[in-house]
Amino acid sequence: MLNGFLRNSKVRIGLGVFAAFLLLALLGPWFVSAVMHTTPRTIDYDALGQPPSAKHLLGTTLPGSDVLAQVIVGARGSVFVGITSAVLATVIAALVGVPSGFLGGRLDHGLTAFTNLFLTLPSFALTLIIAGYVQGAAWWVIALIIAAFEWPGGARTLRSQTMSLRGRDFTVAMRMLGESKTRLVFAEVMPHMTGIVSAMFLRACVAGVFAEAALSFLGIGTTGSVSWGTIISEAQGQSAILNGLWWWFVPPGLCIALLGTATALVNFGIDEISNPRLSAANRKLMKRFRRAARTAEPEVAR
Amino acid sequence: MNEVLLEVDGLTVEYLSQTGSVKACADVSFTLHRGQILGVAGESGSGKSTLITALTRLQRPPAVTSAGRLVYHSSDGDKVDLLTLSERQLRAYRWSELAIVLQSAMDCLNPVMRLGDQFEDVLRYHDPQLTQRQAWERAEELVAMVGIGSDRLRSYPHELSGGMRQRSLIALALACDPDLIVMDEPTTAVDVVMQRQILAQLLQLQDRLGFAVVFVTHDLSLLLELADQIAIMYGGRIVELGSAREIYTAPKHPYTRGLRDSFPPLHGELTTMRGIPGSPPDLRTPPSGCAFHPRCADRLDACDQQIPLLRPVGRNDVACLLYEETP
Amino acid sequence: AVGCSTDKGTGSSGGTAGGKAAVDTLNMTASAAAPTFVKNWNRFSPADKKSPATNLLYEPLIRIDHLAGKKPEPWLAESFEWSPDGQTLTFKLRTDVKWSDGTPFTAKDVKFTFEAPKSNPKLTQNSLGFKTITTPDDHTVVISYDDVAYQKLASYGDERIVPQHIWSQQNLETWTNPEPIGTGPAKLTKFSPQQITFDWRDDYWGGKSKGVKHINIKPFADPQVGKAMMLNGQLDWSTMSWQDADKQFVAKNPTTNHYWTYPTGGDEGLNFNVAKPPLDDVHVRRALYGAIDPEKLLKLNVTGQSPTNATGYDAKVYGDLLAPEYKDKPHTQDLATAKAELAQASYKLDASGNLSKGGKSYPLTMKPVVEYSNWSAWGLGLAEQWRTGLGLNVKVVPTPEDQLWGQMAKGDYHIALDWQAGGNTPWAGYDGVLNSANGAPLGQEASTNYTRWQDKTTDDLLAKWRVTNDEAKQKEYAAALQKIVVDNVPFAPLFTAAWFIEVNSSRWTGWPDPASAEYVPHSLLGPETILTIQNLTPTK
Amino acid sequence: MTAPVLEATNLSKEFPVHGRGSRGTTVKAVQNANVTLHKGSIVALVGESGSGKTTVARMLALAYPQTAGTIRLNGAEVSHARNAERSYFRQVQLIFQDPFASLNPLHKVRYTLGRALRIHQRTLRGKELEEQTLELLRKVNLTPVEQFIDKFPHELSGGQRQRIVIARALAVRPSVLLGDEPISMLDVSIRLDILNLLAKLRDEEGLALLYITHDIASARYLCDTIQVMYAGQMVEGGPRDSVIQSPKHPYTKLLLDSSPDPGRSLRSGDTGLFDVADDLGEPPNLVDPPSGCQFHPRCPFAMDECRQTFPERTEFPDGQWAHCWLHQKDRGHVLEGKP
Amino acid sequence: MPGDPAATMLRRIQQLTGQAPTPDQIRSVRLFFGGARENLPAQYLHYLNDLVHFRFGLSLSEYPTPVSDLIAQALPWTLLLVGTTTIIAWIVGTALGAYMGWKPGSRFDAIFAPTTTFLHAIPTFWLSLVALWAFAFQLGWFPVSGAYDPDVPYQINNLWFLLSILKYGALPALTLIFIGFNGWLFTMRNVMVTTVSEDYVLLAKAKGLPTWRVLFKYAARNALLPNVTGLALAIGGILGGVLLTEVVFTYPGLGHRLYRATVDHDFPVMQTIFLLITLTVLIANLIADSIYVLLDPRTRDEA
Ligand SMILES: Nc1ncnc2c1ncn2[C@@H]1O[C@H](COP(=O)(O)OP(=O)(O)OP(=O)(O)O)[C@@H](O)[C@H]1O
Ligand SMILES: Nc1ncnc2c1ncn2[C@@H]1O[C@H](COP(=O)(O)OP(=O)(O)OP(=O)(O)O)[C@@H](O)[C@H]1O
Ligand SMILES: [Mg+2]
Ligand SMILES: [Mg+2]
Repeated sequence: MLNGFLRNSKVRIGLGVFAAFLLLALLGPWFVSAVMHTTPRTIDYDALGQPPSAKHLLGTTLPGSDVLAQVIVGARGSVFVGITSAVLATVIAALVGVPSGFLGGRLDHGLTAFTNLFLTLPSFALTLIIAGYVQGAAWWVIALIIAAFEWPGGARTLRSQTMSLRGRDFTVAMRMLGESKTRLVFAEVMPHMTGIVSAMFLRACVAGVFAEAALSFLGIGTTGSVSWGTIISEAQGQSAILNGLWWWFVPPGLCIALLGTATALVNFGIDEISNPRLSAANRKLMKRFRRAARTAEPEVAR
Repeated sequence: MNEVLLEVDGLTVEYLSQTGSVKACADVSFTLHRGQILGVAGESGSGKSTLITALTRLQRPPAVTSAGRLVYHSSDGDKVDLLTLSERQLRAYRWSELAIVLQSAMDCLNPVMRLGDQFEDVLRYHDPQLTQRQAWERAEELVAMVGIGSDRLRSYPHELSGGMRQRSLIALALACDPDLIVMDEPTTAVDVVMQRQILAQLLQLQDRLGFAVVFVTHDLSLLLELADQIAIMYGGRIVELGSAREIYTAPKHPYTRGLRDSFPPLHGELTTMRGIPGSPPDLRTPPSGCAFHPRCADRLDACDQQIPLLRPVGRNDVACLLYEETP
Repeated sequence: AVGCSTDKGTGSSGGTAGGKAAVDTLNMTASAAAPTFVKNWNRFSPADKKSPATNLLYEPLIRIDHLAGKKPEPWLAESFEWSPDGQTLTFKLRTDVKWSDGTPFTAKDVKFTFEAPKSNPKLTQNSLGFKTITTPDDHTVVISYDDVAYQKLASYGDERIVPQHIWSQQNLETWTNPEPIGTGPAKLTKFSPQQITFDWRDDYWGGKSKGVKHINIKPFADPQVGKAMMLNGQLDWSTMSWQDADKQFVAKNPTTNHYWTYPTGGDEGLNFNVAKPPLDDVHVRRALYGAIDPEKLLKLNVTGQSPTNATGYDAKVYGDLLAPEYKDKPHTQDLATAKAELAQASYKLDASGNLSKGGKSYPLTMKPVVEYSNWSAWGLGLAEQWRTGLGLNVKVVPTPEDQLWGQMAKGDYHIALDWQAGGNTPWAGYDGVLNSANGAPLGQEASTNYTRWQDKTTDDLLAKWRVTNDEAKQKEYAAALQKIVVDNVPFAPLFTAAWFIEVNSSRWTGWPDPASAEYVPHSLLGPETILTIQNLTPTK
Repeated sequence: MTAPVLEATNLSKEFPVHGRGSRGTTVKAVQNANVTLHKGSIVALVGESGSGKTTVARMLALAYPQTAGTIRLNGAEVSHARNAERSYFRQVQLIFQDPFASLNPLHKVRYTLGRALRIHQRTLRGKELEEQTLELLRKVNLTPVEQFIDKFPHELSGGQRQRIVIARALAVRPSVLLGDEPISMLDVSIRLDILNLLAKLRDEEGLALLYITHDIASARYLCDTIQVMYAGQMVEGGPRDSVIQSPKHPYTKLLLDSSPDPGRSLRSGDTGLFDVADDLGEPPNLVDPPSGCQFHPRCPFAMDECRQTFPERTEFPDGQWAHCWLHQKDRGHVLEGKP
Repeated sequence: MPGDPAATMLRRIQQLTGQAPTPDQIRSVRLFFGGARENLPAQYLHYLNDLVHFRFGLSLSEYPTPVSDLIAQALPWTLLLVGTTTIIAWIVGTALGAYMGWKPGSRFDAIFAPTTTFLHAIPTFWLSLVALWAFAFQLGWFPVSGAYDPDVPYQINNLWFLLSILKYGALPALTLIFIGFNGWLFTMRNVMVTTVSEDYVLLAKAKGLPTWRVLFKYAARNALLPNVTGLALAIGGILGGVLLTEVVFTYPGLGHRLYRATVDHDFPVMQTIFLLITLTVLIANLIADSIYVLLDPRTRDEA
């Protein structure tokens, strides 16, 4: 299964890019200080708001900071918020969805109602409001807030998955052998959800990065630290757009888009594995198909 | 009766994949006469559905018909190789000459269209002169033929029972008075009692309207009662072709024999039966030579090298090396 | 695509003879950043400052001359006079003033306006602090105080008078005053959320305008948008701090594009929380201040401001009041002295760049307002100067403005960027930041003295200054206070606080420029705003 | 005759119907069904789709509680308490229809069988566990055993998987196996192998077996006793040969007549399967079933009584029995003539 | 305490005038906002009661403007902008998706699929910024802010006014459509791919029906279901949906209003908008359910 998973080129590319960003988040600050010998806040008075050059590969901000250094260090801010919120959201989703789906009954009713309540709440608006309320909070608070509105969709998916897995013959069969509930959940049901959970996790991760960027852009996210969102926000605040300092706000946005694309790819790959009809749409295969159909023609026409 | 309707010659269908291709139908040849019922029997994965979709040119990627001819003899004496026609040209043959009934009726009816509309749709397309009213009346006539009340035309597919759906599909196939109806396991989804009713009606209609049928099923015992001719498929090839009686009483191919003996009798003496050991081949990694040789009790040395060809043996056509050498 | 603002049948152009519309409309901004306007001209609501162009509708009794030491000048009041004991103030009102609905303006209106907040604590309170108001006749207002109240006079420049005959009918708590009637030259003619049009009143007491017939007030939520509107001529007049305006704006068309800064009197600088170690040590404060190079900081954010002297008072605005030793001496970096000061301090630098004493480390933070991008940039620049100059580590924590406000009030900060020495009189400028009465112990909310400077001498000097009308004495007290500030550095003035003004004079001329101005052409300064508009003439 | 191992009397099951405007209505899936399983014998349960066969099996497997009736294991009434269930499962095991779905694709054969063994023999470890696992595989004829123990389900063919499923059920050494259409998903040519395996288990292990199918021919091949269900009711039962040779219920007869029988046209006198095409309509809707005998709307011999009350059980020699008014009214002979 | 409307207000005053507020001013503003916030639970109950009776109270940051006025001013713009863009994006996305799903693996599909994946991953606010920079600031093709030309009469029956709405809305709308259609495209494509391999589509082809008829009446008609309910839900999300875009383009809609209320800690406005959004989402859910029932006969009479 894992093999098939990795054989899918979309998954491979997606995971590759994702891993690259993860690496950037981990090693970025070290790289900036050890290799680039600078910090994202170092001021180069000789290059204030300069376009990309050999000295500053992505140019500088108006107050003379190196954009590349900011983008690299910003990866940590963004990705960490993304991952933390995703971990939290996934854990909450699992804690709510799995018992709800597996145990059913009144517990299920309660948890489902709770989930639905969160699902109908307009999440970004509420995130904004709450984040606005605790303005200038630490990054993990932001992650927590984002997670608080990220989990319900996952909980619902996990619940329905668990419900279907609970009723699947192999689970029923193990139950009828006398297997305990815990073991049923962890050995029979959960392993089947790794795909879904990891897809969910990735999605939540990107949603977290998006939300963090959006909040930072509105000046409501974490303050003081550097993240892709704050870079864009600072650029916007210092009229980078009016003054055409595109190198300031374009790179962080591209990074977000790239990360988003990567996870989308992984998710598409997972979709394709679970629904092979989607992967019939393989371009190489289509080419071969057309060629085969063409070569068949003369024979057929005989 | 002996007029030829369809000649299938060397039909080969492959499923392409990134890792290679699967020959799900290899070198299939037979001749179908007007008004004849040809049964095709075979186990799961033997290529029956593939054959059906290839016959009707309905196969979807990654399936490709890579070789063969499909010569259709129109009632006016024209012969045409269906495989050389463009989609547009083919449309002239579809439904008015060549109709199809598929296995799962629920999936074959558009769930969001009323039954009557689905009749009207095809009727009015093939006969643009038809008014809506006339089309509706014709639809009522058609469903009445299979024992469904005309009020049912207003229903959506999900409001019909399985048997009704299956019968309305047969009625739908008759809409444009085709000369050939191909059927892919049309009754596997219904009960034996319903199956009996449906097939009885089919036989009556066939008697009356004279269309030919290619009937595909994995239930050989059913075919033995239904078909005039039976083709046995194994691993994508026809391994034996003959009349129903001959196949039942004197099967030549070891597989046919094994298959016949896989159905315990309903009457008569009960003996311990063995079925066929092993399991059907995976066509992605087909055995060399005769696809049946790994399971064959009468295997010869050459069986794993040589693909036997279909040739007349007695009254049947058989593809088996056992009969190659015999004079 | 813009510019062509007067066609399309708007009617505002009047005659369009000769194809080109005659210029009679001034486009300006006049409120806080907002994408749209609402009709809200209730000046007793706390949101008053957001009301678009109230200062063109309602006028105060006196005008403060912001260019000359904040001297009060007559406006709606013809004259004003203190009783010899400094406890009674008498205004003689102009007799030719009419509300825009034709009703004459009288002392009743003044009395109503000043007394209204007293009846309802929810209305915005004024800072007049009087005991009683009497109106001996329709054009005299007598205001009496319990105490000597010279310093209160300037506050009358902020209190705009409203018509008693209309406002007394309304519930001032919930009324939005959608159809404002004022004494000012402006009369509301058109309202849409994205533009408000006022017409210059024909019967305005101050007389006709030289050319402006209509005033369009335009909103913008984002400074970038405002700048773009200035650049393409959609706006004639605006008030934004424009980073690098010389390059980004003026240079684009030097003949028409102007960017001016006018000093407000005070400064932008650092509040040191003197109640919190290690800033309780004056040497630390001096070292920190001495290590700062304001010129260099300004490079990070070219706003047109300039470094100011160590007193916080602007030399131009408070010319005479400023002691000669500080005049024309903008603060400059003096690393040697700064280092020497640090060496004298009771706190020592440890290896990690923090100050420590008795084995305890006192890491410093500095908080700029996160919303003001220039302050954030300066914050980072400051940290760098301290690091490179003194080897001192100061962590920069940009903080949302409302939080920083609360933190400063409670004393939960070390160093913060803020305004100091501002206010409508020089006395008020110092009183606010230095008077211990305006402060509070750590953890309690101080009203304006966030540095928590507590000094008997300072308090005494402020008290004496407050009750004297004698200019020589005032100068003396001011000088003494300046010395206290410079020596003790409770706050560190960096730049002159300024009004930022940009003008696109392609359609209108007659703008006062800093060299020759008699009033500040800022759109929120009431009488000065009116004067500015009144004297504009269309460009030929 | 020995005492029955598993005995269910008057089992009924009603499922609540969900959906709009259907509050309180139920599907009467099974009504008053009796099943008796003896050691070393196989009972076949035949009937068309939806007749309630699976429901009976699942009630017997305690997958859900019966609405009415009792289940006795070795004479003791069975409760649904958690511990009681556990010991019940040690005796009674269910084999599912779909061998593809009833094995967890993520677990190797070793795990699946190992778990099954260890659930009831908690101390089983290492070599012994391995030995017992291999023994199980041997029992279901999956040889060479070493080759199969480390395979994933997807590496096995359908027949092999079904053997693993059976092996897993055998792991707890049950006395009763409930097979719910255990061969219907398998390829035609390998079905007999599984049937033969079940027969072997009956003979060698002395298992009691319930074999559920809709294919009456395979039922005849395997079982000792046949019971026929229609729309939730048991309509006929008895020794295999009597039921097939002389069905006593019109539905049984219809089922037999409808089943394909290649020999039929060869036997003189027998009518071909498709000679008659009378429309018999559809099985009833179980939410709102017909009154009386559920078969009456489709029965050519329906009488007034049939429409009112469900007939009592009529016993015949050899232990054959049926619920049909024809016998109650002594009109059983009409079944002999052509319907 | 974080999130203090009084502090925000005071800071605004200071920023605006460049002068520190006087102690008296501070006291009055504090008193005002403090007064409005004493005894929170009771206040809140009172407030909820008002909400139930559609009395939304007065805005704090625009005091004493009624919240309902502010919302009435903002709501039409959001409805207009997001409503039209959602529908256009839906139509474009669904149509393209249907076409791609009809022939998966075609050249069109192969080029579009990765492109849309990327587009879909772009944060809208960032693309809005880039669009603003390129098309409004650099090229000057579009206005940089606002919803209409303030120099034309503010009358709905004025052609110039309507045209200016088009001109001012174009850039935000195009951005929203450009990002928005991708989501629809993907669901439509994937559902379509699945639907196309359904037997009833195969049968429709076998019936000899022309391609377009099979595509529309059989394949697309069925594949549309998720997208239609999705549309209903999206329309429910309209009010809260494009806050960031509105902020970037300073488009005076509800999202912008909510943003400003958040920044100003204008609780009555925040709560009312939030209530409004929640209500529309709930209503949209109901509508989506009924649409589904309408479109899919299978769900009509489950009973
Ligand atoms: N889309 C596909 N891609 C690749 N291989 C396929 C595809 N569809 C069918 N095959 C292969 O083609 C072979 C024949 O399949 P086909 O569906 O024709 O069998 P069948 O005889 O109809 O079986 P069944 O009785 O299960 O319907 C199978 O071995 C299968 O693996
Ligand atoms: N969980 C359930 N909820 C509601 N109705 C059910 C449930 N399970 C079964 N039924 C209904 O009970 C009736 C009997 O179903 P059951 O599955 O027992 O039939 P069966 O004889 O096994 O049919 P098949 O041959 O198709 O497997 C059917 O009408 C079915 O719809
Ligand atoms: Mg098939
Ligand atoms: Mg069943």
